[in-house]
Order: sequence, then structure tokens, then C-alpha cells
Amino acid sequence: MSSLSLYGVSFDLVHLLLTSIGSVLPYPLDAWITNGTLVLVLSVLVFAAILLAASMINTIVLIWWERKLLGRFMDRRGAMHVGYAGLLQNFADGLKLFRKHTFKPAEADTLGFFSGPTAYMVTSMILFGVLPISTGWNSGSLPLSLLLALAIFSFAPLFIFVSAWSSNNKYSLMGGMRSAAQMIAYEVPLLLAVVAVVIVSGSFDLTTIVTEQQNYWFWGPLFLALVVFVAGMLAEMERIPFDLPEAEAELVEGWNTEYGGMLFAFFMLADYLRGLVGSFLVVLLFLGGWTMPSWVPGALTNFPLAGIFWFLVKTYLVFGLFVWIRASLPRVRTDQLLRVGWNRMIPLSLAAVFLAAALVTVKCLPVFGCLPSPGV
Amino acid sequence: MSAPPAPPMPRTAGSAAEAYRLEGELPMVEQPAVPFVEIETVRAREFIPAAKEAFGALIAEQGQAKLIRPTFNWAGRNSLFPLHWGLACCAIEFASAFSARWDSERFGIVPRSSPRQCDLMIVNGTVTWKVAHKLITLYEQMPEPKWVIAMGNCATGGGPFRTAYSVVPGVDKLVPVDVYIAGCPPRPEAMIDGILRLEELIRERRE
Amino acid sequence: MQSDDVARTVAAQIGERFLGLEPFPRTAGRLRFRSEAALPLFHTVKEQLGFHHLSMVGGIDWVTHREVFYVVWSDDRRQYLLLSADLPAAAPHIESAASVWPAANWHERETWELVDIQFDHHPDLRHLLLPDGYEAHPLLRSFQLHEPEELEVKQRSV
Amino acid sequence: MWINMGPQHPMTHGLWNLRVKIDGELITDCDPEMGYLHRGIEKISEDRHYNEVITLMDRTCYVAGFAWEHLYVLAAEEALHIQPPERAEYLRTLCEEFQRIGSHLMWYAAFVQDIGLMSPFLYGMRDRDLVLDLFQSYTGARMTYEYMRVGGVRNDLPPGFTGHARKVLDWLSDRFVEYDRLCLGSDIFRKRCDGLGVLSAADCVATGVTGPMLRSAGVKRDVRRDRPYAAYPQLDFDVAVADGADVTARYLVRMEEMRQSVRLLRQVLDWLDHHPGPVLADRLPRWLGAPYAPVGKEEYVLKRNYPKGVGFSSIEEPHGEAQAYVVNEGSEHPYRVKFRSPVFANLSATRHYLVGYRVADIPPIMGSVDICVGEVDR
Repeated sequence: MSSLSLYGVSFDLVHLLLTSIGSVLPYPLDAWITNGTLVLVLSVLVFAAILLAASMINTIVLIWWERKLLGRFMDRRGAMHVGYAGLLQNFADGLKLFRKHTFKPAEADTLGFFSGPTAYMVTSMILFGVLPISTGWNSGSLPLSLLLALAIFSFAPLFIFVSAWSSNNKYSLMGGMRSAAQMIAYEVPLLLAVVAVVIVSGSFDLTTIVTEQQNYWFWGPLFLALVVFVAGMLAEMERIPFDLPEAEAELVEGWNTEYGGMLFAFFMLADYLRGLVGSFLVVLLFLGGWTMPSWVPGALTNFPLAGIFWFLVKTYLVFGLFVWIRASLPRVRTDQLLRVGWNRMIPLSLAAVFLAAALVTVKCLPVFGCLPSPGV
Repeated sequence: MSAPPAPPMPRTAGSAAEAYRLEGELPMVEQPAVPFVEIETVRAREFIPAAKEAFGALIAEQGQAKLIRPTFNWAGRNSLFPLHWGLACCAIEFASAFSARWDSERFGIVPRSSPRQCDLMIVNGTVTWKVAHKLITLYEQMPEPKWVIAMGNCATGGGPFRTAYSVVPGVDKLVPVDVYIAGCPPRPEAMIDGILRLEELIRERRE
Repeated sequence: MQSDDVARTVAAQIGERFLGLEPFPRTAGRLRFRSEAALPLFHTVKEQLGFHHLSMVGGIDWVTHREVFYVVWSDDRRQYLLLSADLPAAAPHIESAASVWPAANWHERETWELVDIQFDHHPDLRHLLLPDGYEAHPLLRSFQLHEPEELEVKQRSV
Repeated sequence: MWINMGPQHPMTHGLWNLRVKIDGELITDCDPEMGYLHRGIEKISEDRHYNEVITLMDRTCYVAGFAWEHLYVLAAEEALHIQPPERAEYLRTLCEEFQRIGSHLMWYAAFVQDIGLMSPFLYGMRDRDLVLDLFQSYTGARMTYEYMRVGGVRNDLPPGFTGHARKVLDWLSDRFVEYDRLCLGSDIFRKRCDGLGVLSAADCVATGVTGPMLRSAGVKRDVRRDRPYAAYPQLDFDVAVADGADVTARYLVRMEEMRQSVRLLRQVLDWLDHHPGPVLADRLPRWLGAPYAPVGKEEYVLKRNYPKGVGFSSIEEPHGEAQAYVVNEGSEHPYRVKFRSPVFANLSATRHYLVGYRVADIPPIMGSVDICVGEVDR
């Protein structure tokens, strides 16, 4: 596994590079340069760089995907003049925000104002080191990767609240409060829905959860959990039926009202990173990750990087669902949101857990298998 | 022949240029010999301006004209975020420009509600003296670089309300304006054309 | 005709301070009254004649005097009634209608700041359309419009 | 805690400032601050010839320009003792009803955006453009038409207009069904809007609230029916009313009004097809449309022996009941022009329908009022 994993790839790369450098160097230097610790440190850096690039590119393409899709839902075109079909639009936005003047409102708290968005961005990025994308794309097998991912995922309200509070703006503050209340309320059903998956798959390791879905994807037997999970994810990602913290109609831009330039870019990027991670998690937990059912012709699943390809296809489709919801639903109110969260979602998720336990007990999972694959 | 030693950088107020100017006017004073190696801890707050200056000079010489400025100008002109607000009649046409038929988002023009996130203020309507100081506040809240478009006759010069007691005769009396769009109100095409003209201005911008 | 009924009722209530009911096309007429009788008249018009809805309050500067007029509507009669009173040009004032018709509140604020008619016992008489501290009254005849003075055009500093 | 919502705020749809006192998310007091768009239209009108005031009327309410032109023209004709030809009255009715649809579509677009529905905003704007295209075909402008004249209208319809207009009406009738499905079909929409911003019929009358807000409280009051003007006496339509007096009721009333407008327009188009004729009264005073020149104080002195008069008109504007009061002192300029804006009255009652609800309810409630700041501040 390790030789296949992305981390292995970066290790090999660095090793090759350093040995070729070492081969032309005199005695004490070549031994020093090919030493194991250095290779390890450098390969970790290379691994992080690959992850960073991959996540950034994916996020930017995701934003493009949302803008185009939203445009189509609204009977218009979306970005189309910058680059082919507007593909470069988000790069232009990013560069422009990078170029903008960085400032701090006079009454804002310096430490919180600058550290909030940065920490929000960083925690969202760490998630990419945890989630396996394909058989070759993980940092090694973590036995509790699902828990770790969700733990990091739930850091965000803290940082949003810090940045909202330190902005010293009434709208920001209200947005931050709403954000904290909402994320905490929806954390519980989200985790309970995950518990259902864990009960069925018997593991906290995302790689194991995906390999468990080789025969049948979990969305069929665990449909209730899927519904709860998607709703919770929408609230966590602050997308439109639950985008109260940024409710444009009443709280100008919500908690990022006072942010401009690069810090605002951080917020936008982190939001979409979380959107990407949310779609990843839906695919990993319920839609079979990078596996494909056996009735799909082998030619479609056996080419190089097929796992990543199918994983990304599923991810973008799931995100397309989120965009669809955004295009067609109005926003709910804070009290309604919290009432739904505590009164409806938690009983539903508990029901999902019990259902999963019952399914495991009576061992009738294959009956629910959405895509039965007798061959495997 | 070796170049004369550079005069010491003044530690306090003033700049290097000032020191050079003084040098031309005053007779040279004999300088004590400077030791070749001076062991001194470089403090970050001294290092950063120096590095900035050095890199700034480098960039100004080599990269800026050909690479950096065009790149950022490309980015800046292709993603103009106008401030989302409506003053008067033109605001309706402003909104129409974002509707399905004209769809300004094709050009990367996305209205933002917070002035902090905007590059462009489109003054779409009559500006009254009552709202003037709020308009200036909004303008000042926008981070640099920023632009202003006066949309319609009222924003350009008061329009049909020019003689009224409460109307500012043109928003350029309050904030600097880059592009004026004629019309009462201008059609959405005209607004998009104005923004595209602003993009031309940004393309030629040197800073 | 219903307007007879209006004239009779009002005359019975406010006596000689009722100055007559002029015909006005497609309304119940234009009722002229002395400004001292404002409050009893408003009560009569609203409660006895059923004009529950105040639509508009406005003022006219006739240079020699000022006129304040009200437009009220009755759902039962399906008719408008115009009330109008002349006020002296120096220190024009009249009792506020806001206690009878709450709708008069903003209309009277506007009339006060534009036509300079003081409304006594108004709950909240401050500037509505013009900025606070604006001292002129633009809709007076003495207020002249003119071409704006030339102001300096701001230039981009960068 | 007092917060300022405006003048630059996505909720305001114009230039005004809603100062709100909140306790947590609950509204305990509010105080609208108007006048940011006060352009002195009533004063400038005293400086203009009668037909030149029409230019200002388009800009008074920029989403319902035709309605305000009509309002002013009716009052001015009464003040100047002019009778327009019958075809002009039908044309004005056509303009006003199309304008009602256009204005309500604009309202729909703004309102659904306030509660977070993104796509219908675009749909509303898209369909409004079809109505504006019709206007453009016979006035040449999308929003500021300057089409009506004291004594008639400027020009007749272009050939083939009625056929095209009927197609637009057919298209719009289908779209109304779609709008209802998008809004009323959504549970979240009903949860957001039901029982919100309630203003009872008694409160409406006391505070001078008119138009769809009043009719949503069950009061069947419509100037087109109660005091008919233009071609309305000959036309057949129902007054849209609803119960509940809340945001949903206002939505229903406006939607029904658009359907009634379609019904009215079909009748008007049929009449126009079969009754050609002049559209401008003959023997009008020539100075009605003299070129504009700024005048001094002495110009107000009576110059001609034109009969004096006072004109009062009242029409059912898309936002409610608008009134105009025009005083003609025999000169070529109106001596005094006074307008009653329905939104002015509707906004003055803010405290009655906003206090007690939550901050998140402000956009739907204010959206359901349908604000056009131009006519409030004038």
C-alpha cells in the first residue's frame, strides 16, 4: 500500500532526486544528503505541496462548476469570457484579490482579525491530508481518519466567531453568532449519521469504509443517514437553505462583511474547500468512494487513475446537487433552522443509527444492496 | 578606480534621495574608514524595508513591465466587483444588467454588498447632498485599487434635477470618476460598455 | 345629494367657522373652514361622516397667505372630500391631525419642512426628507431654483 | 442595540435607512429615515411647462413610470379643462396595466431574492424585459417613456403591436403558474412568510396604508373600481383581495392582480384593434410643451387669460393609491404640484408591522411592501 500511496510517490521522487544529486558530490556531502531524515522531511514537504496544488485546483474548478451550473439554472450563461468558457475567471478573481490593499478597520482587533481567516483556511486545508481520494492518494492508513476529519471539520465555527467578533461590526457579530449556533446544532445529527455508517462498515478508517462498499454502496441501506448527513452538511457548509450567517438580505455579507482583499479570498476559498470536503465525505461514506459497480465495463474502470477519475466525477455530481438546492430553495430562519436541527434531525439520525444496528444484526445488508455485484 | 563609498543612510526622517541631494550642494566631508566586515544583528524591522526596496527595484527593472503588471492588470480588469446598491432609476437598469438577458457575470462582474470586497462603485442615480457623505464613506471603505463609474445623467451632472436644491451636480464633485455613462437611464448594454471601457483603462494602467 | 349632508353636519358642529362647501369634480366637494376649528372638524369628518382614511396633506404658498389642504376618503360613500383652510403668511400654524388620523404624521412632517406650516401638538415634528438642520423651506415662492455653483471636480490621487 | 439598515444595504431596494432597535434577534423598535433621494420634483415642476413635468414623472417612480405619468396627466387635464380623445384613454389604460405587470414582476424579483430564492429573481427580470420590449416598441424607451401628454398620448401604436402583445400575455400567463409553483409550492417559503408582518384592516386604514397591503387585509378597495378613470368604467375585472394581511396574502394579491391585468389588457387590445382614431386632443394651447428655460420670480405672474383651475386625480398605482393635486393659476407653469405617494404612507406605518418580528423577517416584510424610494422622497 505504501508504495502505491501518494506519500510513497513523493518519497520516491525525493529519494531519486537526492541520490542523483548525491552521486555527483564528494564523500561527506553525498552521505549527508541522502540521509533518511532529510529525505523524509523533504518528501513530507513535497507531499504537502502536491496536496495543496491538487486541492487548490479542485476548489477553483469547483467554484467554476458552481457558477456555470447556477447560471444554467437561472437561464443565463455564467462566466464565459475569461479563458475557455470562463475557466480562468476564478484565477483572475484570486489574483485580483491578492493584489488588493490589505487593511484592517480602525476599531477591529488586530490579532483576531488576521488570525481568524487564516486559521479557518488552514484547518480546511488540513482535511485534504486526511481524506483518501483513491487507492493511491492518501498519507497512509490512519485507523481513525473519519473521526479526525470530522474533528477538524468542526473547528470552523470557532474561527468564524473569532473573526466575526474581532471585526467590530454588528452585522459580522450577528453572523458569527448565528454561525456558531447553527454549526453546533447540526454537528450532532451529522455525527450520528456517521455513526450509522461506522456500525455497518465496522471501521473508522475511510479506506476500509470504501472497500466495504465494493459490493453495495451504502446509500441504499442507509438512505435515512444519507438524508440527515446531506442536510447537516448543507448547514455546516452554510449553503443556501441554511446560509443564515451570510444571509445577504439582512446581514450585508454576514461575518465577512468587514473583510476584503486576500482575507476575503481566504474565506471564499475555505468555504469552497469545505464544500469540496463535504462532497468528498458524501461520496466516501455513501457513494462507494472510488469503487465502481461490477456491471460497469472494465475498460471504464481499469485505465490509469480511474479511481481518482470516478471519485471526482461523483464528487462533482454531489456538489451539483448542492448547487441545485441552492438554486431552488429559499433561506430558512434562524429559529426554524435550530428547531429543525434539534427536534427533527436528531431523532431522525437516531433512527438511522438504530436502523443500521438492526441491519447489521439481522445480516440482511445484501438485500438492500443498491448495486449488487455477484461477481466479486 | 573604485566607486566612491555610498553616503550613510540617514537613520531618521528623510530619505536616501534627500541625502544625495544634500551631497551635491554641500562640500564632501572626509569619512572615516569603514571596516570591511561589520558584525551586527539585522533586525527584522530593519531588514524588511531594505529587502522590500531591493526586491522592488529588481522587480521594477525586470519583471514588472513585462510580467507582473500585465498579469495583475489582466486579473483586475477581468474581475470587477461593483458595489451592490441602488440610488435611483439607473439602479433598475443596473439590476437588469445582471439579469438573464444581459448577464454581466459573463465578464466576471459580480455585485458584492460589502464595500470592503468591491473594486468598483457604480453611482447609479441621483446623488443628493443628504447622501453625499455616506457615499464618500463607502468610497473610502473600498480598498485600493478602486474605480468609480458615474452611470447616467444624474450622476454625471445632475441630469433633469440639476437645478434642484438638494441634488449634487455630478458625483465627480465628491469622488474621482473614471468613466461616465450617458443616458437617462443608460440601457444595460451601455452600462456593460462603460465597464468594458473601464477595463481598457485598467489595461493601460501603470502604477 | 350626499354633499348636502356633509355641509349640514359640519355646519351644525363648527358653526360659522365653516366657510362653505365648494363643488369639486368627482368628489364630495371642497370644504373650506377656519383653522381654529381644525380639531372639531376633523373629529366630525372622521366620526360622524365616516371619512376614516386620510390620504394626503399638503400646503400651498399663495404669497399673501398659505393654504393647507387635506384629502380624506370614505369607504361607505366611496367619495373623496377635500378640506382646505387658509392660514396667515406670518407664522402659519394649525392643529395637527395626527391624533385623529395617525396617517397624518409623515404628511405633516413633510408639509412642515417644505411649506413651513407649523402643526401644533404634532407627536414628532422633525425633518423627514431634508437633512437635519436644513433651515430653508423649498416649496415657498420666495425660494428660488438656480443653476448649481461650479464645484471643484475631484481628481484621482494615484 | 440600534442598527442602521441602509442607505447601502441589500434589503432596502433603494436609498433609505431603516433604523432598527433589536434585542437579540427580536425587533423592539424601528424608525425609517427617508429623504436620501429627495430631488425636489414638486419644486422643479413649478419651473417647467405642463408637458415637461411628464419627464420628471417618469423618474418619480422609476418602476412605474407610466402610472405616474397617467396620474399627473389626469390632474393636469382637470386643471386645464382639457378632454383627451377616447382612444388615448384606452392607450393610457394599456400603458398602466402593462406597467402594473412590469412593476409587480420587478417586485417579485426583488421579493424572492429577499427570502433567498435566487433563480426566480432572474426569471422575474427576464419576463419583465418582455414587457419593457413592448414599451420600447411604441415609446422608444425602456423605463423613462415620456409618452403621455396633457390631452392625449404622443403617438399611436406601431402596426402589429396588438398581436405581439397578446403573445406576451400568453407567455406571462404560463409563467404566473410557474411562479406560484416556485413560491407557494415550497414549504420553506410558506414557513417564512405565513403570519409575518401582519397589519390588520383597521390599522391599515388608520395609518393610511393602501394598495395591495390594504387588499391583503380583506378590504376591497381599488380606485379603478371606486372612482373609475380612463377606460376602466368600460372594462371588466375583479379586485384582488386576500385574507391574512401577512406577507403571503400580499404575495397572493399581487399575483392575482397580474392575472387581472392580463384579463384587462386582452379587452383593451381588442378594443384598440377595432377603434382607430386620434390620440391627441385638437386645439391644445401651444405653450403646453414650450421649450424649457429657467424662469425667474416674475415669470410666475399671470400672463395669459387662460382659465384657472385645480385638478385632483387619484389612480391605482402598482404600489397603491396615488394622488396628484395640480393648481393652475393661468400661467404656462403649474403653480403647485403635490403628489401623494402610496409607498410614503405604507412606509410611515413601519412600526406597526415590523415590531415584534425578527431581524431575519425584515427582508420579507419590507419586500412585501414593495418599496420605490423615488416616489417616497420625490
